[in-house]
Amino acid sequence: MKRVFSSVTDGRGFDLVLVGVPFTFLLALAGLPLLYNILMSFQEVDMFSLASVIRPFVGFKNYVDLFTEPETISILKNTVIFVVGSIAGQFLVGFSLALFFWINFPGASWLRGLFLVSWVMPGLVVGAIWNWILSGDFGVLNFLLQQTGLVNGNIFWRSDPNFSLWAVILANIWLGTSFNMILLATGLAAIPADLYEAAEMDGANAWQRFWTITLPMMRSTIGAIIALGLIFTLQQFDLFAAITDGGPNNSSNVAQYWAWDLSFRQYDFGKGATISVIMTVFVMFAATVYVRSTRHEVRG
Amino acid sequence: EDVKLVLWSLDRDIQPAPNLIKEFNAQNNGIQIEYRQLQFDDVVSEAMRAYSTGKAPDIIAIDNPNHAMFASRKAFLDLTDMIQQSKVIKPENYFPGPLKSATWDNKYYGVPKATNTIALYYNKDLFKAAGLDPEKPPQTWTDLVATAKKLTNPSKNIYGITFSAKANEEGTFQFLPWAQMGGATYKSINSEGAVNALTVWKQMLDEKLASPDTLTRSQWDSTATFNAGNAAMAISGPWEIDRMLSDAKFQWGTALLPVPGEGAQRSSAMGDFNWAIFSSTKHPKEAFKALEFFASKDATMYKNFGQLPARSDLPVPPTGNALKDSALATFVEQLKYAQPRGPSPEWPKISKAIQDAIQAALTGQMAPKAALDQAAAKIKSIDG
Amino acid sequence: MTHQIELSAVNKYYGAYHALKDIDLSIRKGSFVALVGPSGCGKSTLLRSLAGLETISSGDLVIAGKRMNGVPPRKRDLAMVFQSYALYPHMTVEQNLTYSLKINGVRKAERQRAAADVAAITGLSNLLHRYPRELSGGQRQRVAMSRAIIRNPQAFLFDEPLSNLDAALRVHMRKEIRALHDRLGATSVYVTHDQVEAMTMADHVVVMRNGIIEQQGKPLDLYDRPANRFVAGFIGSPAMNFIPARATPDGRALVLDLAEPQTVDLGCPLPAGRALIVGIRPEHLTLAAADAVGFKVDVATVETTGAATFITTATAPEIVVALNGRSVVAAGETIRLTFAVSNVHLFDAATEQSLK
Amino acid sequence: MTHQIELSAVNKYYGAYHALKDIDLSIRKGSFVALVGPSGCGKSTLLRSLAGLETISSGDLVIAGKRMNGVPPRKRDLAMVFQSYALYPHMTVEQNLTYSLKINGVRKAERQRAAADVAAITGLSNLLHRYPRELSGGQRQRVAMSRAIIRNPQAFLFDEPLSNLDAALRVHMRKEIRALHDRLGATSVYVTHDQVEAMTMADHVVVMRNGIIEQQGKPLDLYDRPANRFVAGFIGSPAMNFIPARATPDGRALVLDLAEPQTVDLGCPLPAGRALIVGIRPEHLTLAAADAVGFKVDVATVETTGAATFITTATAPEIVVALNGRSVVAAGETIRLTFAVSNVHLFDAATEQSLK
Amino acid sequence: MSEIARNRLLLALSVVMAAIYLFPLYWMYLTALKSGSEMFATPPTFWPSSAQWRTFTYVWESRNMGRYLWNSTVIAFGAVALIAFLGTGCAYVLARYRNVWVDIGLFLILMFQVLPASLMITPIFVGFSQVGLLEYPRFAVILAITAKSMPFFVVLVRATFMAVPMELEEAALVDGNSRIGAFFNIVLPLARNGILVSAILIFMQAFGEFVYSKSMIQDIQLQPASVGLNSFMGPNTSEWNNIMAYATMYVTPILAIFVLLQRRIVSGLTSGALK
Ligand SMILES: Nc1ncnc2c1ncn2[C@@H]1O[C@H](COP(=O)(O)OP(=O)(O)OP(=O)(O)O)[C@@H](O)[C@H]1O
Ligand SMILES: Nc1ncnc2c1ncn2[C@@H]1O[C@H](COP(=O)(O)OP(=O)(O)OP(=O)(O)O)[C@@H](O)[C@H]1O
Ligand SMILES: [Mg+2]
Ligand SMILES: [Mg+2]
Repeated sequence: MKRVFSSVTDGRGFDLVLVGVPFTFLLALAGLPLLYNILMSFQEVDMFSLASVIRPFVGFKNYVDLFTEPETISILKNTVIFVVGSIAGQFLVGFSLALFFWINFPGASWLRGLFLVSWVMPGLVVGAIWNWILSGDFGVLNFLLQQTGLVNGNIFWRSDPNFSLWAVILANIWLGTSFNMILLATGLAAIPADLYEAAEMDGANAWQRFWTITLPMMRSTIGAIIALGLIFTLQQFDLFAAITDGGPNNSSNVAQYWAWDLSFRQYDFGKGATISVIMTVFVMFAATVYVRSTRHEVRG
Repeated sequence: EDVKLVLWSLDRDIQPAPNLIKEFNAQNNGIQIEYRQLQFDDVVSEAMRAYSTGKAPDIIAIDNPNHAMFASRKAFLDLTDMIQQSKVIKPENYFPGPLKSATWDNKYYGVPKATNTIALYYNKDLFKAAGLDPEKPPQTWTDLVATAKKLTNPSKNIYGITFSAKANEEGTFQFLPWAQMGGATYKSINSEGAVNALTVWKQMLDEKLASPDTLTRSQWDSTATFNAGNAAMAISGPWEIDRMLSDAKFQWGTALLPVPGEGAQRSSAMGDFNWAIFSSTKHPKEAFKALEFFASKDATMYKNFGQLPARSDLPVPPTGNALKDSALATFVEQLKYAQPRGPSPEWPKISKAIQDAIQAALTGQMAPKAALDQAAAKIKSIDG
Repeated sequence: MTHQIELSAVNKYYGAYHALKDIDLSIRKGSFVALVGPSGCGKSTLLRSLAGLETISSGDLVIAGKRMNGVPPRKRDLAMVFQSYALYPHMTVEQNLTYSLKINGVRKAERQRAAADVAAITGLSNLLHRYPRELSGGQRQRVAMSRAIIRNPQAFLFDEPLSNLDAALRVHMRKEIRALHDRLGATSVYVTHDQVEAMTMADHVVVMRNGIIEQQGKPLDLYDRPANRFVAGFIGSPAMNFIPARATPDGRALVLDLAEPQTVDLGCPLPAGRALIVGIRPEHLTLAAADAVGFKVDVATVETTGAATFITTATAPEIVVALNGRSVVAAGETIRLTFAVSNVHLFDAATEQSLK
Repeated sequence: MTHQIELSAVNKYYGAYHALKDIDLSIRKGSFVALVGPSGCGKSTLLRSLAGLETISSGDLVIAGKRMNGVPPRKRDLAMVFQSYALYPHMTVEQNLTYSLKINGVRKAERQRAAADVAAITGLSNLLHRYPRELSGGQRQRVAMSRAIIRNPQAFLFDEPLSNLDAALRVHMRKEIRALHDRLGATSVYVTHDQVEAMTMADHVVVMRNGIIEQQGKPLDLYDRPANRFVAGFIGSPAMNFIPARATPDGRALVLDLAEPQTVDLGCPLPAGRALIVGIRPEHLTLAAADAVGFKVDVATVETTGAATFITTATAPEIVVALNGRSVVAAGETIRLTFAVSNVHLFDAATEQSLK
Repeated sequence: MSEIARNRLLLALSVVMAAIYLFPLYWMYLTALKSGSEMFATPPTFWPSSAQWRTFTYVWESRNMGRYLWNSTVIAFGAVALIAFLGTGCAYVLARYRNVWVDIGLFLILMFQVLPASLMITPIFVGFSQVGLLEYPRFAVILAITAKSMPFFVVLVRATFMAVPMELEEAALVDGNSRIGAFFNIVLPLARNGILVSAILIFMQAFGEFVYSKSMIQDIQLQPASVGLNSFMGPNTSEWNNIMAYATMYVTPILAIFVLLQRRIVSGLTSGALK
């Protein structure tokens, strides 16, 4: 007993307790639901059997059915575009802002705080406002574009199949900016100043310092942000519901919205779960990349 | 010890359920009802989840196209016998459409709670400005298109008409009456009349008589553009009346939905909820008593809550506001032709097939006929 | 331009703390300047100001004839060894070394050659692919050093570059640095706490205290003719002994204020009756035969490094004597010390300025 | 228990790198051990293993009679000065100093008093409320030092604690550390690159190279009787001169392998014809009168620190001569060097082991 | 360019950027003051024709917002506390070592949050109902939020711990600290930037959490503000001005608090620590 106690205060036991408890918690509350979902994708599920684990087993039928639907491929393609476009946009905008506010000028830290807005606003409100901003007839985006003479007819961001997905991406970039910005700002703050001094002595200009010091030193932060950004983007569906409803004609439909639509509008839980499993595989790939990237992190 | 019942609905504080419950509980007749408010999107999934974990409420208000899904699985209690013996609830007092939506296999699995439908609103000022007779709204589809063309004025940001072809149940709700007026049903969604209907819709979008955003805008948001004076006509339901009275700064009127041609059969969509009792209830009698109480209040439904009872035996009392009364008259008339969606336990999937067809045709990615053919095939495979 | 670097009336404040006080300093092109002074006197601050890493609060900094106050470090063409090393933790040793070359667009093959050359000098050849966190303290310092000397800058700034190296390596590096300096004809400013380094490497030594320059000059000038008591005590190790004394009223002799006052005749006129401080270096004191001239002291401790022996006396203030080789003197003995009059330094007791 | 710390067959690997190789070491209670060796030889690793910060890969570590391999650092009751200082950046100097006291439940007033006392010794009194980032390099090192000596532990581990201090302060701190050590009767292990520190402070010196202990013993023993060429060269500064030589076939005399071979008679029998290395310390070489016995060399450079002069010869290998005071010898001259036979060290050319 | 001019320029630039970025917030405030259909007017109006201040009092009173906000606060604090309690240590361990187990741990952590709340709710609801947790609905929601957001917290805070030099912890151990003591006294304070920011993000997220609350908290007395907000949405009605007024009262205070809090992100917490 004493040995166990002393291991907990001083040795490996401390580490084991620190990871053990949360992992047990997560296994129960997040791991089991994940398994439940995977299981459902191989079963036929209806309202009566939601609560039971034993349900008619259908093998890969849900998967096969899904891939015979004509829209599947285009939806998966949309998903990739959505994820890549959103993450790239959020990251670039967020990083630019973080760098900008990293410059020390009076008011910088206050103004930086305002960029948290997109994280606080309720999804319902955000959706409604973007719905309005992106409206074809009276939206402010068209209004501004026309006032500045950039376009001369209204662009129907939401209803033109060529634009609808990008409209949601635009809104999602706005939404993700705060998260990226504030975390990248924290990461920047943690880089020791003397590295920049050394780099400056070595003749590196601001641009070179950014590429050779800032970026590699922030590797662990950037890795975490992109990994999490990916997951958030893959869960985003408020915006789809508010702005395009996946339309027109599925041109802005993505896997997560489709999964939600199948599960909660068409009550086809099996297929909904199947899509989420496909997405899980996608994330698994990304998670592996992230975990591998942590090998090159710099320990302080 | 009082019997405790749980009731779920999406009614807010100014809507019937919570208020009726208050009244009911105040009677102190040994039954107390506990209320929970749900969101529109969640009613079915919450109910399913609760039902499958044995935590279903006793009574629920369910959207009429979803009724069959529960009824067909016997998740709802068969009320046929109780209704037969009831002095308050009499099937013959109800509009046939709403009643049909609560019926499955010729048995009653619920009672219509309220009803609504869609009709045409139009802006009389804009009619006048376009040289049209404000008292002669369009009667037929061709009429409608021609009128819309005249009313459309891009320089003033005015569209001829607004409606919703959104990729959700609202799109189906708006399109189905058109298809049905053309003689189609959901089982024959690719029949000629439906194709015509879709072709007319497509024409209105292609010619920019309606905003391209019709494809992604809900009925409520669409009608808001009408209220703001940016659309000359709107297709929507009675729920708009109050907002229109306060927001619309112009003269407006209502009319029945135009028909395909002179004298053609009318049809309309039917909305709103039904009462149902879960088959898992431990107190079926008490629950039915509550339904009887609610039905007994149908007469004041409009006055108190602005909703139309699904009853053909109750006149809608005048409100004192002429504009409102005339609009209501239109809707009550339109209700006579209202048909339920389905009923089918697979309605959500059927509806999805219809939405897909509408969107595919309106975005020009498929011809109306081809799109509806595809939908028909899908519906066939779903409906068996 | 003979003066490569000129500072005039430079001040630096850290908040309220006045770290550099009216520094005037001219550094000739190609010279090797050692900057010495007690811990915290402002050496690093001065170096960092030269490099442009600190903005000076007032005064002018001129490099090669151009006023440089606001010029960013990278435009000054200086190489610096940081006291804290400031190695790039995410780069291998080789990448650390070649970073500046890479920035300047030197080709890869050439960079690698340069790194190999420098690593051979600093003994890092086997460690080129390690990361800084996998190095010992001295190895890190050598990386910091190598990173500076791989370049051919106009001037080098060294901030205690050898403090964590062993004696042999230090001797070796000293030679290499000086050779490099001579080869490139660069100007070097070198902060060190090591007396031998300062005296043997530098052409010019600057002694600082509390943010001001106390004295500067050729190394041996400072050793032989310190301007004041502080410099006298600071240059030379072990430090000079200071004994309070008073000139006799006739100015002929000196009375040392030891436990028992001892009179010494310096054979030169002294300011009559004045309070003085006598300074004499440990290496200039020798053991005298019992009857020779000198003064008597009791021995407190005897330490030896093998090559030298340090005797500390039991007087107040204590006196240190440095003798060659081993000595037979033991603690507790009484010995007689003597010295050459020419090796005595006299300071005014009040101002502490040299009287010579 | 006479041995406070005992290491037997201790090995430490960093991944594939073998940092400590079969270390056997016994440290007597109350002794002051200096750990010296070239940069990267494993001194810090050994110290960190003692402290419990590195888990040793094999072998036994016994402290005060108890096997301590797996015991956490805080149960070892050691104080350590880190080579990298490891100051708590979010605490003021005072908080840094008193942190260990606070953990042990010492009262606030008492902690402050202790901090004031230590700060007075290390000259930090004015800086108690500064944060580490506001200190100079030497001041940081003094904080690191003070943080260790504020406690009364069983043993002190010092990892180059004075490397960044100026000479005067270093002398002062040396005394204080030794006095503290004696007062507490604690055991100290002291890593240093400073010869004087190692020789004057320690009772026992351990010389390491490449993860092994080359020799250990009393300071003067190492100076006088180095076991091999490495130790001979490492102890003493400037380092011992090594001249390849060969005994004459009759074993009577030695032929030094300089530019022109020179024969020296040591007056003792030598292994006939064997290849040898002659070691002689710079301070043991003296200038001989032109006609005295000795050998002739050309002078390459002459450096002086004021107190001493170092002459480097133009021979291969070069020979360094350390002379007292200033010398008149100039570069380019030819001089004769002589030495006492008793000061010569002989090493086998192949094994490099001492022949004495 | 002088220092002052530079600062002014930067300030002006950042105000412009903030103005663009904050437009949706402005629009929320604006819509709250507009009448229902004015939002859809062409061309858009950037100032309310007649400000409807009454909307705010109406919304506050009719929805009993005080109670909603209190519940949101309880849930958000509960979730943040639990997440910080469980997640900080976990992140620390995952940052401290570099081996296969850590790889596996990180991988799992990411996989644990792959499902959106809408898909997690069914199994969690089923599970909670079986163990009776639904009797304590706010606690149940806290647990669910914790499971959902902890991975996020762990991954981010881990990145922060990476920047804390191991040597400082070692120094604390030698100074006589236990691992726990060193963790709390040395490591945590130095990682506070990242922990603070992650906690802020989590708090905001939990404060607006909607999916779990609406399903698990059936008693209106216990529902959070996010659920209350949706009560303005009907099948065929959306009271945008009320929704925006509600959202305004709901968002503005937390935003203000966190604008203040995040200022504590200061640079270089560890400077001066190591040679
Ligand atoms: N994490 C590590 N990975 C690999 N090698 C390491 C690591 N840490 C130290 N070493 C190596 O172990 C050897 C011993 O290191 P240590 O720090 O003990 O040297 P040291 O004797 O203290 O040197 P110095 O005087 O330079 O401080 C060095 O060669 C070093 O490069
Ligand atoms: N950021 C700061 N804030 C306040 N005082 C500072 C700051 N940085 C340095 N100082 C003080 O300025 C003085 C000069 O510091 P500097 O680093 O130049 O000393 P130094 O001569 O290099 O000393 P060392 O030999 O110990 O490195 C010191 O007393 C130091 O405490
Ligand atoms: Mg310094
Ligand atoms: Mg070391």
